[in-house]
Amino acid sequence: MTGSNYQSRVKVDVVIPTNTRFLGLVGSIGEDVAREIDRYSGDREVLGYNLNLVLTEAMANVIAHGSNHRRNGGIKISIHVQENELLIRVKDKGKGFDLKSVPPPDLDNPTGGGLGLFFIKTLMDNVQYHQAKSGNVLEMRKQLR
Amino acid sequence: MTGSNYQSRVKVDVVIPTNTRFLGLVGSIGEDVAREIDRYSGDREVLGYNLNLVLTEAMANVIAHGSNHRRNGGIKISIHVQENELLIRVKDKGKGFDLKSVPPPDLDNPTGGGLGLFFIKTLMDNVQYHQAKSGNVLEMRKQLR
Amino acid sequence: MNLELEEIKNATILRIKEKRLDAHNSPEFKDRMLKLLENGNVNIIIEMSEVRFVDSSGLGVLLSGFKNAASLKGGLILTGLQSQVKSMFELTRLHRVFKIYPTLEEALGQD
Amino acid sequence: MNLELEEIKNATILRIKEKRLDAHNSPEFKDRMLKLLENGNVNIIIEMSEVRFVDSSGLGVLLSGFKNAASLKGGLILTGLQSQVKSMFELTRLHRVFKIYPTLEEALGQD
Ligand SMILES: Nc1ncnc2c1ncn2[C@@H]1O[C@H](COP(=O)(O)OP(=O)(O)O)[C@@H](O)[C@H]1O
Ligand SMILES: Nc1ncnc2c1ncn2[C@@H]1O[C@H](COP(=O)(O)OP(=O)(O)O)[C@@H](O)[C@H]1O
Repeated sequence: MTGSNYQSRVKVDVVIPTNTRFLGLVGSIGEDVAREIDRYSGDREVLGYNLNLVLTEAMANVIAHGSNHRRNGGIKISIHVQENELLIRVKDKGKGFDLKSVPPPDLDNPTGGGLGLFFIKTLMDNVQYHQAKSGNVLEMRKQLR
Repeated sequence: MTGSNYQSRVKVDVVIPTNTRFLGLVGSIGEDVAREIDRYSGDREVLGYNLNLVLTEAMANVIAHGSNHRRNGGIKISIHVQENELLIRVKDKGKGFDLKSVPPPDLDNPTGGGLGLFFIKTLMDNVQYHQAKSGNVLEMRKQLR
Repeated sequence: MNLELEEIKNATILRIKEKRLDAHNSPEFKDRMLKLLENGNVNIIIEMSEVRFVDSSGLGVLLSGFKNAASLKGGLILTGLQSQVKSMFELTRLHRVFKIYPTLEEALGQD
Repeated sequence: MNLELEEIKNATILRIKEKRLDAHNSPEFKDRMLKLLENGNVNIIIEMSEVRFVDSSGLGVLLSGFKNAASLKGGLILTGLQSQVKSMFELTRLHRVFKIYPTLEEALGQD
């Protein structure tokens, strides 16, 4: 880890109540971060929209499927701009699910459902979901180049 | 702490490199947070500008006066929307200073200097600076009503 | 949710005066569209030039409005999509389902 | 830093094409103003309608430009301040130091 690499790292951790009212706030923060990433060769406005979208979809899924109403400590989101990669983590305390077994939506016969994970998988380079007793986490990575 | 109070809390922690390039990012995050505060009777755009400003001034002071170049871990900022109050913390690892002994600027004979802490003290309701071996922290509070 | 309604000859224009159409406001948007359809306004033109951002639930609600209007022998068309919003329709291929016109004027000309 | 220069009769218009004038770009802004003054352009009109945000270092640099221009028997005037930016001048009472005109047209009329 050299000084100059270190210099370009940004980390944002957010906790919001388990409420759709705050989706826009975290989405906007994602857009702000995208605008500041200096070493991205693509369109920064498009990257901003896409981060806004994957953050929104991941949080909406936590609210719809991943909440534990007895033990509600809000939603934890982290956005980490590393050397060559952007890492977004969204935690949940629900019963979890198997990311790999969720079928892709049938885009030729659209029902309007199942598009959230489709966007996340399409717009990010690597998506993993880790389950643990202490909590689950959706990890979404995007290469920066 | 009742459920409904709890529901409205938002916390954002940011780490940026010790570089003025990132002032705008954190300022924008402050504006985003201000727009989402539901229980604020004043003008939310004005609050947004003011949070942007006090964050910018505090970070610029860390870069100018509060950095330790041997042990540079970036600048840590936290924005905490609590029940009745907004709390902003900006940490530094410099030699610290005595907030109370900084004289107010002479606005009748302006030199352009000393306006940063003037803005911070004028726009926030309560400002404290705590020094410790482990690091110093500037705490700025604003009542929400 | 801020929506503006305008009745014109043979159609109702529904203007979305929000920057986002997402999981927060799409349930209310769905209700408002259902009420319109129930009241016999089955030809709906959605004007969304102020909308900067649409998520999957927003797309889902627009699709269900489209299907409901069609089942009542009506129609639902979209106008004023910002370019990034349009990309979401292309990515999901929903641009092949909806009739999409750049502006309200063009939509009215074609209606 | 994005600045646009225009020479007109008896003055130089300096347009700040940035959303922020802060500790990040104000040192460069100061240098550019000093160069202008050194080259004999001592009457400067700063047009800042695109500037959404000014911090204490931005105010400080504008003040030093004003003082330097005055010491060279010139002048520095400001136009196009957004309302929140104007508030910063009022809070620091710097609005009593600078000549501030709402628009460039008005500044030119008064020049
Ligand atoms: N955080 C989560 N916890 C539990 N289940 C989840 C979570 N995220 C997604 N899922 C599951 O994956 C499915 C597909 O999610 P998604 O593509 O976002 O579409 P939708 O939410 O519209 O069904 C959901 O229906 C749900 O069963
Ligand atoms: N984080 C800090 N660490 C050490 N000194 C500080 C810090 N913040 C402010 N100061 C001191 O307070 C003084 C006044 O700060 P400020 O009002 O922002 O104006 P300026 O930075 O233009 O001098 C500074 O000159 C500096 O001596």
